[in-house]
This record gives sequence, structure tokens and C-alpha cells, in this order.
Amino acid sequence: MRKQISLLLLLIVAAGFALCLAGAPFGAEGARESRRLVKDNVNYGRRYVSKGLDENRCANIVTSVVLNYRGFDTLGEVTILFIAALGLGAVLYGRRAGASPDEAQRPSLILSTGCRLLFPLIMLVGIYIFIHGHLSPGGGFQGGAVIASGFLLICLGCRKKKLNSVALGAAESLSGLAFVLLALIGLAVGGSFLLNFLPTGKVYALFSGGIIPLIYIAIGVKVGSELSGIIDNLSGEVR
Amino acid sequence: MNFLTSYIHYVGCFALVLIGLYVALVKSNLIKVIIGINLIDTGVNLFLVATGYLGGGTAPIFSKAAEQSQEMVDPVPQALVLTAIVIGVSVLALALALAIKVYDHNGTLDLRKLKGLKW
Amino acid sequence: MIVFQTFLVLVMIVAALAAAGFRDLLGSVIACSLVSLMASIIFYFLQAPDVAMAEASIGAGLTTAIFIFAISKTKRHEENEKTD
Amino acid sequence: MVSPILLIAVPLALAFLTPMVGLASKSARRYMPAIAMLFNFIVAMSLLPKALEAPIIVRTAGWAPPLSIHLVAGPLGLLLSSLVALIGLLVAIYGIDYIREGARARYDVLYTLLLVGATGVVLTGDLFNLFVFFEVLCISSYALVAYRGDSAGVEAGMKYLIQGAIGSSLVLIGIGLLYGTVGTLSMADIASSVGSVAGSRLFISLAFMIAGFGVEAAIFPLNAWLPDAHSSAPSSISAVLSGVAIKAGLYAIARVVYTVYGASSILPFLAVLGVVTLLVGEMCAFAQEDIKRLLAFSSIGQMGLILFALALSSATGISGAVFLIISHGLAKALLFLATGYMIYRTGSRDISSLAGMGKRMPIMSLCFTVGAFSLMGLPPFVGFASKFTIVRAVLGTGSTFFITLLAIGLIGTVIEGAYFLRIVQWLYFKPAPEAMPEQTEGRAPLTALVPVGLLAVLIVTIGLLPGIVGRALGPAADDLLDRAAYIQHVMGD
Repeated sequence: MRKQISLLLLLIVAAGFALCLAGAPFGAEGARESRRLVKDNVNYGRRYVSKGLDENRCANIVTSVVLNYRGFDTLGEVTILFIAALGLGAVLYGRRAGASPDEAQRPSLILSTGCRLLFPLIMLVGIYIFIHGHLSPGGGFQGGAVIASGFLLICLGCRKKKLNSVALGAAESLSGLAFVLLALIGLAVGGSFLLNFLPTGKVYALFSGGIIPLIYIAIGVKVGSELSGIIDNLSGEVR
Repeated sequence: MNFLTSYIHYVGCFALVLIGLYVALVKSNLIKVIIGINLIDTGVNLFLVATGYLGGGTAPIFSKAAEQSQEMVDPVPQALVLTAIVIGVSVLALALALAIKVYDHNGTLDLRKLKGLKW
Repeated sequence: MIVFQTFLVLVMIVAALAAAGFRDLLGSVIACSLVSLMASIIFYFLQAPDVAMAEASIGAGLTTAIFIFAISKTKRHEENEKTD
Repeated sequence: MVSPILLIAVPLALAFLTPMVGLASKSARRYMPAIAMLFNFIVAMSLLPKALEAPIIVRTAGWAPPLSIHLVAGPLGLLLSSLVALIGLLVAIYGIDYIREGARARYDVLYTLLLVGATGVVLTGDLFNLFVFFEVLCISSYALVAYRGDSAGVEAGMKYLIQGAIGSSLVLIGIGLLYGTVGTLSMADIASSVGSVAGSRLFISLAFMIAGFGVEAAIFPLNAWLPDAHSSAPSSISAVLSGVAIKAGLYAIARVVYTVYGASSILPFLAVLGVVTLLVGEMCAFAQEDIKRLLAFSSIGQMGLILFALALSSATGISGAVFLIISHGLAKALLFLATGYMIYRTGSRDISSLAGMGKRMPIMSLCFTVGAFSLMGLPPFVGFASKFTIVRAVLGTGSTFFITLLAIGLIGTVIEGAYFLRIVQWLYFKPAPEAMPEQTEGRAPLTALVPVGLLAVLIVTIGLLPGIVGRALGPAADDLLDRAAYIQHVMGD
């Protein structure tokens, strides 16, 4: 019964989706010739591309959109990741770590030394990615994910290590607070939440883009610590 | 060839969303259902990015070499997809934690064998 | 170039079908990460390097790790469908 | 002057701060949600008079509305966000002592964030931002449903998560289709360029969005998760889920249908769906023996009635719907909260175990009765005023179609009366089983009696003097109905 209803729903979604895409070309490509795209001040995306460089002095327009024009979304998104990390902890709370036979098997010396050598390099790459988020592809989310993958390596390579959960929690909370406070300073100074109140500097320089790099650093720390927390919680007692 | 250039990405995301929906709705293993949700997410992300694509456009990142690029693809869908990817991984992590708990309580991941609720 | 992209999309669809079909959940997860990897390359061709990086690191990397952790705590194989 | 964005930013900052506070003092942490919601309530109430004159447009990042995300703190948004803050505040006070097990630190944060999500949904003026806050709301409710980690809660959370995640994907597809068609995400901007829902593309994107938000709003074919989730969660969470969360889904549907698309053609369909939802919910509720499941099914029924009223497309109809959102929010929160300690007391969720409660927990039982009578729509309580407004609105439309639907819907209300009277009968007119050992641990503390009592007082007060809320209802209805004014306010001239 459930199967038939599901297949019916599937058919409806398929038909609807296909019908929408049938009138090609769709999206920006389809709007290329139309009035909305040609006039820069009408279309959203065009406007950002043509004016974004002057307005935020931020070479990566996607970063500019993510952190400035649509920065409020990003705040929500960071909150969602925070919720997921907390919710995961709440759901798995009190779960007994089963004594696993594998635990006795220690990782070999080569493996654990290799992991310890590699870990700082991975951290460095992650930090580089989010510090340069406004200049080149990448940013807080990607850098944070790379940092978390470093912790993943530690989890897999050196089983004995446990992450310091208090420090992780502090990093999560403080970076989240930093984001909100930076945004609120904008409200206090210029009457607008998330306002880019710092001097924006010269394009392509590391110190450009006003508060954008600062926010991306906060996001990088937050995403990194949250994803690491998720990995730590889930891998806690690998059987 | 013309068909391919304008449609191939949409074909991909369309297929991913449908396969994902099929898995999520029809399969009865919990992890499999979560895999289905993951496939739907990927498909939707691909769809969003494809909406912003302009044939012959460049990535929306300025560099000293190409100061005034003639045409850049739409940056807004890319920003949206960055958000959607993170939302997707959050839901996924929570779902897997719940699945582990379900397994702890029932010793099975099969939806048909879960007696507590009517699925 | 478009031929290459078509190839990527086809691989992605086949991998998704494999993820749907495999009985072995671990295989299914690996197929799923292949889907993400292909999607990430397609993102790159769609001129979205930011998204490509995010998808490669989060979608193909971390997601797979989380899945494998979860599978290692539960069961690896899907149960037989023939009970209803 | 204070900016409405503080309604979101300050609780968010407090939520981020909560784990830090917890390091310093564990008992101070419990009060953080209440502090956040108290702040929200004061700010929302102080902004409401201003918003009744004209919506307050808040820009972010300093760019004029269609360019960046903006909040539209109109009469409807602020009215609903003060309701969210009020219920949130009372339930937060209740939660201080009610939550005893589990990861308490995480409960406080997740609870605050759930309400932040609901506030964001009702205030935002951007379609994708609506989706993001919707996800904040949904994901924190998935986690909170499974908070206790018991078998039923985890399963219900899983079921809720799977259906909710598929629903969110549908919403995202709908948003993508819409963006691909009109190239903008600001609701007012979309509204000004959509015109009417004519093309199949627009219609399908609308259908995807209604289906997606409909999962959270528990509209008929999509409500399988609700009875399990609302009955398995801790009672304080059930109260906010029933009182606040499902309304956010309904608000999203109303906003999308009325403001973004101006789609009057699908309203009759929604009205039929509403009545079907009402009947299904009430009939299932009638058959329940488990008190929390009964309340959950009754929520489905009430959501159907609200959807029906929203679909009337007249000013009176929508004011009736908003009024019912308020009255149902207050009453259902009251019922779940009162039930929470009754369950602690008896250790069972069977209705029959409530026998003799009227003597053992007199205040709780009295408040429960007030809430139940209000939901049934008996005269001195607020439920009567709201249901009466809806009936008047239907008669005002003069259309046979709507009057027929209302007549069918009234059957549902009769069923509702039947099962609530049955519970009240168990409370007062059945002798308590003598063998039952008198438990002292289940005695309700002051932190439980105060919110429950306040909710009961509010229900009676607003019921006697509907003018308190009535003044805001008209502008709220116009906020939803008058597209042109909305566009003009947001976009300027």
C-alpha cells in the first residue's frame, strides 16, 4: 500500500518537474536576452556581479553575496549546524560506550606518527582556505570542513585521543557570538544589521572587504568545531 | 548536441531527485532511506546551480588578470547552494544519530519490524 | 567539453542507481560518495568553484565518514525485502 | 528605537551564550530561554502599535529591500511573533523544573533556537530566508522530539525527520523553479513580477512549496508524523510544537499563496483540504485512549479549521483564522502543560488513569477544563470568539460552497465537544481508584502552576474582552490580503 502511494507521488513529482524544465532554456540562460537580465539594476545576480566589486571590495562575488547581501541566511545556516551538533549530542546522550574488542588493537607507530605529522598541515590548509575566502574560491564552510577532516584523521589514526569537548563547545559558542556581535555593531553604528562598517580597503589585498574576512574566520572556526564535534560524537565508540 | 548543452545538467539533477525520492519512499532500511535523502539533496543542489549557469560565462570571482569579465554566471544560486549543502549535512548527521538510537532500542533498522509506530 | 560533462552525468546517474540497488549498505554509501564527487566536478564545470569545494569536502568527504561511523554501529546489510 | 531584527538576533546570541553560562553556573543556564523570550515579548509588544500603522521594513547589510534580505515586521508578523514569545516564555518557565532527565544543557539551547526559528519565519520578507528559518525550526524540533532518547521518542523523531526532510527538499525545488523563472528571491519583488499564477512553471513551483510546507503544517495527507511526534516528545515540547511550530508552517503557506503568488484560484482546493483535515483529525482523536495522542489529533483538526478559514479570502475570514491561531495556541499549550504533570503524577498516559484528578490536582484540572472548554468553543472563553468570527465570515461570503463545507466542518466540532467532555467527566465525576499509591514527587511546583494559571487567565480574559486582540486582527488580515500595499511598502516607490 505504502509502495503504491509512494510511486504515485513519485510520478506526480516527476511529471511536474519535467513539465517545468520542458520550456528550455531555463534559469539564467533562458533570461539572457530578456529585459530582466539585460538591465543590470533589475536582475539580482547581474546587479551583484556588476556592482559587487565596488560595493564590498571583495574579489569573490559569491563570498560577497553569502556574507553581505545574504548574510542573514548564513547566520541561520550556522545556527542550523549548531542545532545539528547539539541535537546529535542530546540524542546520543548517555549512550553506553560498548567495550569493543578492537579497542585493544593499537594503531601502529607509523600510522599514528604519520597522522600527527599530517594534522598541522591539514589545519594550515583549512585556515588558509577560510582566511582567503574573500579572494579565491573557498571560505568558512570549506575551510571548516577541511579542519574537521583533520580531526577525523586523528579520530581514525590515533584511537586513544579524545577531543576536548569543553574547548570545542567554547569555540562553537564564542565564534557564533562573534558573528552576531559583529552584525550587531553594524546595527549600532550604521543602523543596519550586518552592515559592512569597516573600511573596505583595496581589492585583491588580504585586508580588504571590511568585516567579510572577519565573519568568514568566525564561520570557519564555528563550522570546523561543530563538524569535529559531530565526528567526535559519532565516532565515540567505534566498534 | 544542442540538446545536450542546454539539458544535460537538468537531466542529471532530475534523475538524482527521482532516484532519491524512490529510495527514500520505498526502501525500508533506515540507512537506505537516509541515503535517499542525501541523493535528493545533491540533486536539488545541482538543480539550483544549473539555474544560474550561463553558457560561456566565467566563475563569479574577479582576479587581476581578468578585471572586467564580460559575463559571469549568476552568483546567487551558488550562495544558496552553499547554504543548502550545510543544511543537508546537518539533517543527515541528526538522522544518522537517530538511526543509531533506533538500532539500540530495537536491534533492527528495518521499518517493517519497528513495532512502536505505524509507518 | 560537453561530451565529458555528459559522461560525468551518466556516471553520476549510474552511481545513484547503484546506491539505490546495493544490498550492502557500505557499498551503497561508497556509491553515494561517488555521486557527490561527480556532482562536485560538474559544479566546477558549471563555474561554481566555491560550491565544488564545499561539495567535495562536505558532501563527498565528511558525509561518507559519518555514514560509515553510523553503519559501523548498526548493521551492514539490508534485510530481505520479502516479508510483506 | 528598537529594530525588529533584535527579535531574532538577541535570542540567537543568548542561545550561543547559553553553553558558556552553563560552564559558570548550571542553575543560571535554566533561566536563559525564559530571559530570551521575555526580552522578545517586551520588544514585540512595544513594536506592535507602530506596526499597526505601517509595516516596519528592516534592511540588512545596508542595502535597500530587493537587493538584500529584509524583514517585514507587519501587523501579522509582529502579532504572531508576540504570540510565539508569550507561549515561549510561559513554556520556558514551565520547563525550568519539568525537564529532569537527558542532556539538560542542550535542551535549553535547542528550545530557544526553535522559537528563534518560528520568529524568523513570521518576520522575514525573503523567500529563501523563510526556508532557512523554517529549517531552524524543523531541525530543532526533530532533535527535541527525540530529546529523551526513549524508544518511542526516537522513532517518532526519525519519522518526523524523514518526512520533514523530504518536504524541505520539495520546498527547495519550488524555490529553485521560482528563482529560475523570475530571477529574484524577495517576496515583494517576486509578487510584483509574478502577476498571477498562470504559467505551468509557476503553478508547479507553488504546488511544490505547498506540499513542502504542508508537511510541517500537518495538512491531511501529509500529517502522519504529527500524532507520534507530539505525543512522544516531553510535554513542554509538545506544547510549543502544537502551539507554535505547526502554525509557522501554516503561516508560510498563507504567505506564499496570498502574498507571493496571489493565487486565489487554488483557495477552494485549500478549503476542501482544510475541512478534510478537520474531520480526519477529530475522528481519529475521538478514538484515542492516550491523552497526549488525543491532544495531538485534536491539533490536526484545529489546523484544518484554521486552513479552511484562511482559504476564505475575506478580511473577516483571515482575522478569524489569526484569532483561532492565537486561541488554539494558548489553549493547546495549556492542555499539554497541564497534562505533563498529570502524567508525572499517575505515571500513565491513559485517559482512564485521570480518574479523580479533579480532587488530587485541583488547580491543574481546573485549568485543563478551561483549556478544553475553550477549544470546544464554549462562550465565555476565547475559543468561542474565534470560532464565532469564522462562522460569521463564512456566512458573510454567501457562497453555497463554503457554507456547505462549514456545515460539514461543524460535525467535527461536535465530535471535539464529545471527546473533551469525556475527559472532563473522567477528571471530575469518576471516583479515584483507592489502590493508587499517593505519589508526592508528581506534585506540581510553582514554576508549573504559574504558567498554566496565566494561560487559563489569558484565555478567560481575551474571551471576555476580545477587543484586546481584536484591534490588531483587522490590520493583520489586510497584511495578508492586500498584496499591492505589501509590495509598495517593501519596494518603496
